[in-house]
Amino acid sequence: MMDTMMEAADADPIRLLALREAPLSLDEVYAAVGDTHAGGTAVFVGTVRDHDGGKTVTALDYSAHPSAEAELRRVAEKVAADFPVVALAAVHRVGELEVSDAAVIVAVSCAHRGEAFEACRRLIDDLKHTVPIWKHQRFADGTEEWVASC
Amino acid sequence: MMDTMMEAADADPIRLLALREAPLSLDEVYAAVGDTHAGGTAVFVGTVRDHDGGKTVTALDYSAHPSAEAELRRVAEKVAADFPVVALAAVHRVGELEVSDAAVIVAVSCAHRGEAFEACRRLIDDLKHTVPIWKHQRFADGTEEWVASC
Amino acid sequence: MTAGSASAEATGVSEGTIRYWAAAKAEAGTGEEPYRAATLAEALAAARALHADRPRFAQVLGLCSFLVDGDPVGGRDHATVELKQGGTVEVLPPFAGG
Amino acid sequence: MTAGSASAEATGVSEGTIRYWAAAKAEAGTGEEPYRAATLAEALAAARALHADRPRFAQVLGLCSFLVDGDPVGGRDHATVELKQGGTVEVLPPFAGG
Repeated sequence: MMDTMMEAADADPIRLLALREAPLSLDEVYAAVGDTHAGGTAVFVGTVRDHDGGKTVTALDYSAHPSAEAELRRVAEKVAADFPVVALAAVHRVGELEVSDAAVIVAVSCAHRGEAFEACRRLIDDLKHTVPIWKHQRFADGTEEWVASC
Repeated sequence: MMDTMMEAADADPIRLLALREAPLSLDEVYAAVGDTHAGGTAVFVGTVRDHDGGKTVTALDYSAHPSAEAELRRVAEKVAADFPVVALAAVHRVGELEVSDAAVIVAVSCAHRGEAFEACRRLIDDLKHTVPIWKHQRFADGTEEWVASC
Repeated sequence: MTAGSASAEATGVSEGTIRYWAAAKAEAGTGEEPYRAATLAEALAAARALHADRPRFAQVLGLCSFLVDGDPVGGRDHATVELKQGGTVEVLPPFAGG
Repeated sequence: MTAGSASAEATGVSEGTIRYWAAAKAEAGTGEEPYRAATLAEALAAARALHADRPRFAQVLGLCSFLVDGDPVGGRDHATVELKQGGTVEVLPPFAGG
């Protein structure tokens, strides 16, 4: 599956975009947006919850359309254009995940915390809205479900 | 100086509050708010910027009033009361810091990302507003300044 | 040559591949199947007929967005979206990243 | 015993300690100094007089919040905040955590 990692040159605020089968690392994403000009870094980690709609989740997998990475870059570029972003990173996990695993980590560094929070919120919201990734859940009662497709 | 760490029992959403002289660890704070019920964790890291008001910052130190920890707990309890917080943590560094060091890390886990972002934003805003901590900066040109006191 | 197929060529009917993703693939019971249609609307109508025995197929299809030869169809009227010979129609259920 | 000090006792003048923090300590040139006053207003007026030679002391003092015996003074009129014998007045410049 896709395990490419696009690390941009320093001048480019987009420091790391990736879709990965391997477990995600908060340290890696945070380090990617480190910058002496930044005063604040907002990070969001989306994790696998142990229940959904009252049912116990036992396993979960994410799959992505081939255009997912290009869409992720488009989302990142729009955020970098719309906010005073010093540095930005977004990584999404694909494949099989367990409860509490990180499914997505996004991080934005700015001079001030207000901008960092707003840009980070926009990044995760737009990612969820426009990047073609699908989530399939299996429940303890043996049933399963494609999230948002039922 | 203060290096106490108050880790509350599991039922209490406040998992970690501390003022510390030692460098802060993002992993520690993130681990402290891990919870299988949470679907999203918002984190904010305040870092030492290399410039302020156009002057190059060379060193920086934070000092705290003895009531700082009690105030931090009050702030945390209010956030835990006002938002559907699953888990919360806040650690602030005191003593000498270098550029890019983390001065504060706050993290909030909730079932959904919107709540996590809002609670995390409130936590850092209220911390900055009501916890008696002071910041002293030294500049490359030899001058120095108590932030917000001039 | 039946009148239908002759006139079909004249009116731009083309053949290509429908690719189903995620929930659409699960409900169709296949990742790919051919299309023989002039427009996206025709191709989808044929697919619904083909999978009429699968109760949730049409329901999931109704939630999907589409790419034709890689381009998002968006809000365009499916009857006005012409398909090319050897082209692809991709069927994308609602996204659920993060 | 001068008339001043005698009447001072009668009107509740007490002695205690002013503690300066951060920028206030820097501008006062000391972390602590005694107060002899009945109210917070009097204690601060005396401190300003004492440090009249330090140009920024009064300016920083104007930005500070105060604790009297550990309790925040908040918006109360300083002239109505009575000081106790052996009490403490703490002078806290604006906070700048994070």
